[in-house]
Amino acid sequence: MKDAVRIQREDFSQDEEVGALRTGSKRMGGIATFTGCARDFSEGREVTQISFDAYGNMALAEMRKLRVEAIAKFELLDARIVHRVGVVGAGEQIVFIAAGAAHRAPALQACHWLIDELKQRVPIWKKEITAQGDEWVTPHP
Amino acid sequence: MKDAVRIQREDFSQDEEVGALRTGSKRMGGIATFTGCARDFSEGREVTQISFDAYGNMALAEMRKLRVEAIAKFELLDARIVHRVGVVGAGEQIVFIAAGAAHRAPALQACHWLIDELKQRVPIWKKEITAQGDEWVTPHP
Amino acid sequence: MIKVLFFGPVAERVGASEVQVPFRTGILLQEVRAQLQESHPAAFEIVCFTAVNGEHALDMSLPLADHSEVVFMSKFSGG
Amino acid sequence: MIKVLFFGPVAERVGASEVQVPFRTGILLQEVRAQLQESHPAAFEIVCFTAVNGEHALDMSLPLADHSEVVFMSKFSGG
Repeated sequence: MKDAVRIQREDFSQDEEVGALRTGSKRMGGIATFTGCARDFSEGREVTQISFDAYGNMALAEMRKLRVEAIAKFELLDARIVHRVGVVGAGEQIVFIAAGAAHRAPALQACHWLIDELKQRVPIWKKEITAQGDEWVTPHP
Repeated sequence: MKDAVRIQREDFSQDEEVGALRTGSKRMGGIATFTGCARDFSEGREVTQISFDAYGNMALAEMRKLRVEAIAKFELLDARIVHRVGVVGAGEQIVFIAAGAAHRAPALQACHWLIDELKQRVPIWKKEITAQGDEWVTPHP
Repeated sequence: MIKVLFFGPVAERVGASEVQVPFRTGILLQEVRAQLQESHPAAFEIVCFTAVNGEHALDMSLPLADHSEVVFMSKFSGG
Repeated sequence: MIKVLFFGPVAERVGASEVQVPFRTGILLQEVRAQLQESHPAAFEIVCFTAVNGEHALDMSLPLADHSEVVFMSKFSGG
């Protein structure tokens, strides 16, 4: 089975990730997921691709910490985090978060917390590639 | 492509549902999903299966209304709702909700709202099948 | 005829998923309910919602048309 | 030697993803930073975070060991 926390160039499958999440426990009543996708439009410009750069070791370590923190904070039965790097086309998947708990509220809350924290804490940078040129994205706090 | 709102006996695929959701728009930056599963344990008893009864026509109509309401309320680009009926084994999937929006917060909020409202408003009933006998579930408000 | 449907725990307590109530001009929803409640008191203990032709009915003084579909439902537990 | 890494927009402004800074006993993180900032002021305008050996470093007076890995990073924009 693939690691619960990964940084990879290739796309991922929700079925595979949710399947892996569910193998951990039959007491999982609720599974929440979040998938971030590359939008084809950003601040008035048409985006054809997004390119990602990551401080790989630290990014993976931070994602692993996030998973452990979320499991403790929301009493999850399991959680998974996958982030792609390299070049991703418009409309393609970028990031995947899954949280499984006995009940729905903690699963949904954990999923929201994880994607918010990931954006704050994981050293990954995106560059939008447009017909008018490339631009590194400046996050809006 | 399958309907965005369905009641069915057979299992569903997250990949297929999220794929169908994403065909609608490349401006979808965030997709949140919720999957409800049959837990093998409930109020101290081991549950082997869950059996569902539904007022099919009204349940489908209510689920369609929920989808339309959620799309308007959270400015979603699309949403899907699938609920299984018949007999579902412990650990199997029961219900699936997906919400896609330009940004992550409305997608996640809509997903939470949809599953909460579905439980309140859709005429479906579950019976837990245990070694000690069967019991219709009484919802805790 | 008025078709009355039961589902889940209500159907179990009634011992049937469908009964027919004879139609007469001006028959009210509350009369159908009262008649069935008398013969199936345990079932109606858990009835919380009523639907007429697939729509929630809150007003029990609603007059019913012939061939109406009436459903007496307990609290939902789907999802 | 101290290995200094740059990623994303900082790497673009520096024009490199890695530079080496000679190690001397007692060298502080802030000295490495000051030296690089002088040669790459535009890059350091957007630096918000510093990591030493894969951990966030908040104290710029941290003395560095030989072969340390230092990273000056702009705000993250993953996800």
